[in-house]
Amino acid sequence: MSFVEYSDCIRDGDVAIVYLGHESMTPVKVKQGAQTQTRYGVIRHSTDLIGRRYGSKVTCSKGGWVYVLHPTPELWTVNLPHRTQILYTTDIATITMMLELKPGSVVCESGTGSGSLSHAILRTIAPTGHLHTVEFHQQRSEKVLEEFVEHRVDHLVTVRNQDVCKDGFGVSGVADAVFLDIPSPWEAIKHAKAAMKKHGGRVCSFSPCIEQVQKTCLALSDHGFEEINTLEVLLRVHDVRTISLPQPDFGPEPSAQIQPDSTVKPPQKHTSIAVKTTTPPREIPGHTGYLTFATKPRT
Amino acid sequence: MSFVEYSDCIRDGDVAIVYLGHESMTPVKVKQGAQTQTRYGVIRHSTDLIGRRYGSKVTCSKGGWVYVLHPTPELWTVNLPHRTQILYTTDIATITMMLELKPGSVVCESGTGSGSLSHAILRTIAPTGHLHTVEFHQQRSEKVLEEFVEHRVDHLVTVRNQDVCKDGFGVSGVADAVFLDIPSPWEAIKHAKAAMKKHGGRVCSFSPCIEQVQKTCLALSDHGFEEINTLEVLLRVHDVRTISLPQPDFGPEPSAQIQPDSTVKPPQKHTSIAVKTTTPPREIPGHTGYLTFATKPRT
Amino acid sequence: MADNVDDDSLYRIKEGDYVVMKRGDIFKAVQIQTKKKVIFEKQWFFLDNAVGQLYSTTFELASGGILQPRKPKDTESSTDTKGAGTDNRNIVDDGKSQKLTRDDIETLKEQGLKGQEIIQQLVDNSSTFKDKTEYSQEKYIKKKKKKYENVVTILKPSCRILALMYHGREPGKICHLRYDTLAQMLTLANIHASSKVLVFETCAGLVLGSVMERMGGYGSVIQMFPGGGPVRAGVESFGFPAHFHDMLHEFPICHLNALLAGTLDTAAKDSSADLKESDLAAEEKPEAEGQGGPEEQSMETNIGDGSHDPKKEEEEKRREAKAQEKKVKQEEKRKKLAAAASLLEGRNADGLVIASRFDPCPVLMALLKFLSPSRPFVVYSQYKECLVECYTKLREQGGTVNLKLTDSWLRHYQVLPNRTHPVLLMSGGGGYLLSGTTVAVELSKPAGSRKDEEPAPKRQKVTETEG
Amino acid sequence: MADNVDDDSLYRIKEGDYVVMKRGDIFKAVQIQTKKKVIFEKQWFFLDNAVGQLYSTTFELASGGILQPRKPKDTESSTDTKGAGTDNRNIVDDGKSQKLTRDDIETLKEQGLKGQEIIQQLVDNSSTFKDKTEYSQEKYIKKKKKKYENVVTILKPSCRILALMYHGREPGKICHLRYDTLAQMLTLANIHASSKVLVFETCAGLVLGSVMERMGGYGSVIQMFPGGGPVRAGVESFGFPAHFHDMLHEFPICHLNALLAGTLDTAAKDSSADLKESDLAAEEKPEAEGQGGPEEQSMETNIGDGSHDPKKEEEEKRREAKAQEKKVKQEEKRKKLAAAASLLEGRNADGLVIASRFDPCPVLMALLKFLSPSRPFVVYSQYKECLVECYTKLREQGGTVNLKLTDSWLRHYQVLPNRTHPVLLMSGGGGYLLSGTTVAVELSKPAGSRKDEEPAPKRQKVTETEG
Repeated sequence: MSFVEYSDCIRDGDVAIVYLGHESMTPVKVKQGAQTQTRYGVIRHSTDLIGRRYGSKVTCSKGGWVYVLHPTPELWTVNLPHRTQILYTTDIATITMMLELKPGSVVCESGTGSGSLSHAILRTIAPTGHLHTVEFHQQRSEKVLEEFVEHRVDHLVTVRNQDVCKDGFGVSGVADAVFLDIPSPWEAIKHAKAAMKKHGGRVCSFSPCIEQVQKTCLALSDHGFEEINTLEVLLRVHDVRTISLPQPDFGPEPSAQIQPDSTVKPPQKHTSIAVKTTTPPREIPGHTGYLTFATKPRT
Repeated sequence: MSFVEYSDCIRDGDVAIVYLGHESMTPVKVKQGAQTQTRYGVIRHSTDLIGRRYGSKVTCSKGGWVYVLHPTPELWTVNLPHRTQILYTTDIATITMMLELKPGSVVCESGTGSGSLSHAILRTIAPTGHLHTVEFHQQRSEKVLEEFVEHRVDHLVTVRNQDVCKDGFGVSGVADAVFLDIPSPWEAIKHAKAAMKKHGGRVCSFSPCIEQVQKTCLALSDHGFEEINTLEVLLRVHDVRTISLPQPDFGPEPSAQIQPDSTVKPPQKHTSIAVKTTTPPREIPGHTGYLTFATKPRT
Repeated sequence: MADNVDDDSLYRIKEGDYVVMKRGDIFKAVQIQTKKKVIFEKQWFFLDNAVGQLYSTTFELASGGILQPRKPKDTESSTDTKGAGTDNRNIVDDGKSQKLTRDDIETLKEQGLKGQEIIQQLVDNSSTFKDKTEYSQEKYIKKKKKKYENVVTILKPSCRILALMYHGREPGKICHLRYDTLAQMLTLANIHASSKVLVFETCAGLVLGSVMERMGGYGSVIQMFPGGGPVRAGVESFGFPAHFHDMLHEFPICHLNALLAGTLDTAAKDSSADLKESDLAAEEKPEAEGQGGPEEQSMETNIGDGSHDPKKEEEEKRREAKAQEKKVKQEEKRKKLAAAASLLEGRNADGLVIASRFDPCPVLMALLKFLSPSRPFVVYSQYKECLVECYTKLREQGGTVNLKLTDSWLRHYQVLPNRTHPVLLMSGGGGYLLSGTTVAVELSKPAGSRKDEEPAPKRQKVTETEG
Repeated sequence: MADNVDDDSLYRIKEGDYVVMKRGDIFKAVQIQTKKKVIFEKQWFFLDNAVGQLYSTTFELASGGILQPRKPKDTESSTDTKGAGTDNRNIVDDGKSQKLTRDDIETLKEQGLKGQEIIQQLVDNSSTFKDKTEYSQEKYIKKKKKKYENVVTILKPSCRILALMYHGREPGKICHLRYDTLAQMLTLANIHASSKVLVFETCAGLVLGSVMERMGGYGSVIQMFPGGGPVRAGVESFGFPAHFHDMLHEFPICHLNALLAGTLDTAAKDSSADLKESDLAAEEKPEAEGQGGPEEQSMETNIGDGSHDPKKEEEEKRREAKAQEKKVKQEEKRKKLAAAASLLEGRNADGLVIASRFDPCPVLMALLKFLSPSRPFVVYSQYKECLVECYTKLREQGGTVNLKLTDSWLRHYQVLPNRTHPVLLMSGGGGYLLSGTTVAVELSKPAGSRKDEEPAPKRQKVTETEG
């Protein structure tokens, strides 16, 4: 198992995702001899996990069963321990495409936060790219590095614990893309530019507030960035349902001779028809943040 | 005919809406002896319109036919001569409810513009309410008054040609609701407050840009308005269509004994199935403006 | 600004008034009754002290459930949160790991989220909650919530407030009709004074009340109702003046086929009593899936179980009295039915509004027949598929133009210096609308009225030729 | 910042390169061929002068269709529009009745609107157009448009640029798949290097190319294709290095049933030639509704009409040569087919991506069988109803978890001092996605593999009992 390459079977030291049911999962560090409590009972790693194929159904001690899934950055995003606000898959997907990430890309990121985006970046730039990620908060930067090791992606990433607005990314002229998710992105634009390849590249800034966007766009423009474009992308989930639609009762149908031209078919009393439809969740995310993209031209 | 009361039949002097086909209509001033050219030929008012029932099918000189509709504020909104940017029905509906308009309401509005909202307000506050509408631009204020007369709603409205930011609405302590659609709404908040009833009421400001909204919210707060709430409402149209979905050809089906458990039904070659669905228009309005509502407390 | 007594008298809360209580953006409708305990947001109190006060007054809750008008200057100020840091994701202190800002929370309240839901939001958005290291922010918020918990504002009801209230508290009762969708309906149907409007709804009376508010007591509204009787709890909450109810008529849809066929007999002749008895009996049935139904039934069962012989006579008397009462009621109903039927028989209504849990297609097809040509109609459904069917039927049938199937997208904003952004949660959907305008039905078409039926043989011949 | 020749050589435009031309936000893919006229936005020119220049260079069009690199300082500045009035609705001068601001127009361009469409927008948004009093703004805009019309930028292709290009120019060719939806697909399917991915698409190769870009030449992609042959115009436009094509395999879905039944014979033995001939002949058929189909047919007809006796011999020779050629091609095809079949037979693919104009349900059900357990799949459809059916089938059948039916809402913003607002037009919809993860199929279930078939009589008995 690694976050950048699939394995067929679960091995000692892997991180596996235990699927407990609809929208209920939990990550598990697989360890010979260890066991994990779930609502369906205990999972014994040595017998229930190690050597089994990813995707297998595992029966727990209480007789209930779970599926054990291979980790992916997307499963990690919905299961990781939150140490900060995190980026979710809808924004991550848009960022990945709009930054033109691919195997071999060199990327700078700040802040690292809980590593939600970092894992997705690493997946995309492996096996030949590199991620330079900067996190102001020492504890957090140590924790995320630990995770990178556990997830077997540490060879693809350098974690730096510094203030990106003051000290930049610690590299210059190497990045194809820069991503900013910090309170004052406009203060880091000059460092983003310095970190990027002479030939140019792409930059993205994520900000929840429009005032941050306004300042960032001005700074991007002042630093000669081009194709500045701000967008917002929201996910809409459609829950598939079959609903039962009661039919109205208009009373006894008059004989057909009176209204031969009626298009209304005789409604049967107290009947209902089934209709397959989708319904939205009652409440959905109305905002995550604005994504501002720009191109650094050749300098 | 009047914009605030239905009539059954078309009379001389009415304004009627000629429905030519899907999303194609045109307003016509009905006049004894006059005639109107359409793509289907001439409509002779004396014989084809006057005395006919609203909603009738009228055959034009070239043999084509049209429907003649009773005017409503909503039909007017999509058919009026644009002298300015106008408000559309989705925003108008939200404004009407959120300002708590009803028969008897006294409303102040600025600017009048092309009168799209004004007609909807008049419809709702008739027969006992009054609209005080202020338009900076003289020509426009004269034109809209002409229309109010033609539409038989002039007894419900006073048009003032002045600068609302400097001179206010020309009334004080009478309004239940105030609506602002001007470039600098924050400059008119004090006048809005002065125009409103002592007991209080509702105010709404429509602005396309967020900076206008920010300044307006600050001004509303500074003038003691409460329940300040900014929202955006967008209409989504769903075009009903039946689409033809080609079925894939997986080649000759192996005998049933080999895969009796397959859930895939044998696809018939080169066939397709019909599915009833809706599609969105390729492009839709992505923004009209932000609507900011607030309550004036008792003063 | 001296107090003007005449002016204010219009705005004073009176006993018996229907009012709406408000805290943050939680609303609850209630009637003012002295010495009656009300419960709002898990606190109980008496509204006695509200009587005589002005509408929109904010009260503080004192011990013993007593309301005390708050000093006008005591309104909450939001200046303390102005211009604070933009977000705290990269701040060193782990304690500030709550991603919801105070402003966000205030905005959640503005949206009508309940305190408990806000706490849930806080938990969901806390980066430390999972790690169980820190609850101080939450405690702070709970304190903040307390601040809201001891005040209540008494408002005069309105379509806006009641639509917000139902959507926030009991969306299931109004078929998840969102307030902005209701706003579209009232406008698309051109609801205004002095018109004749048909309403078919199972939205607790909210839609009917909103239509009545927009008509201001002028004109007539005919409520077409399914099942045992019209549901109007929502209409009461509007607190309309008595004369508003004069414009309200009702017609049970179980008589619709009879009305359309011309066989509905509403005259009060004894000779036809049998027929009408059965007709009216149909109305007595409780609504198929109504709230009242099951409760009523279980009560009857209890009475049955506990009956003794000595009480039989008394019971018989009661039954007779009941029967008499029933007769009077039925006579009233008969008159009402006759009045509504005569309003419908002209088939000249000015507008039609449908918003129900029933399949809208048969309802729309039946009720459209009662509209004049060139009049608007609007149908609400929680499900798009239902309206696609209506659309298709209408296109097949003719008689309507300007058909439009829509929904609306609604988002609220937090507007604060340096922290302006859309509210983090929005409604998933507000339901769908189909709107259109009636036009005259072609006389030569088979879909025309009874008068101009073509001779049957001729029509058959045409069919044969085409086949 | 001195020029580094080594560095730059990677970024120089070479003859034969696939590039994308850009003006405003209009894109067009083209191959660099010297002395070949290209047409872009109704202007023709030669790309000869682009050879040797760096990618992302902007050229000016000189007379005779000659490109001249623009001076780097000459980039368009938007400072002249900064901080202008917020809107001009209430300005006295009627001439300023255009509701679209210049910034709006620039933003429209940013969105990829064509000049003509922008003019249309201007007309639609002009308050005076209907009254025919004023065209000066429009003229101004036309001038502004001219400014864009004499420059062209040459870009290196990428998934982002090609997705924007197709969505803006030819959405019909890519089933109206919006770029952000494509982005979701690549992420939801966990596309990355060193995996084995199945792709079924009729999006001109855009989806296939995007998958290949994300795999960087590592791993394998098997294109499952319908009809006569895989459509890959879009893949070419990516301009991948040659070794990328080594990872690309193809398998015609008309052999899918045979492959699943284990009856597909891909060995090159003469004895089974008949069978394979017919198998391969199936591939030769033009795609049912493909663009090429009708044209080909009409050409054949023409030849038939115009044939003369003296030319018959020549024709026969040609036919023989063609037959020989065909044989060689078929042998190649057979080898390809064998290679793809052996990749599929392991039923251990790592990902599945479907985006086509075909009914997705049978395609999904068939192709899911080739995935390992615990692997992601994603299906795109322009129509939600198709994916509802897929969802229902999958829930019935089992073998998948985390099913999610979604679409996304995308809006661009104009960010300018004092005139920040969402762009006035947005895409109506970007299509729908169904995504999920495979899991191991229960061995005891009837939906399992062939091994555990229950005896037929027993099963029939159960059916009878139920009936």
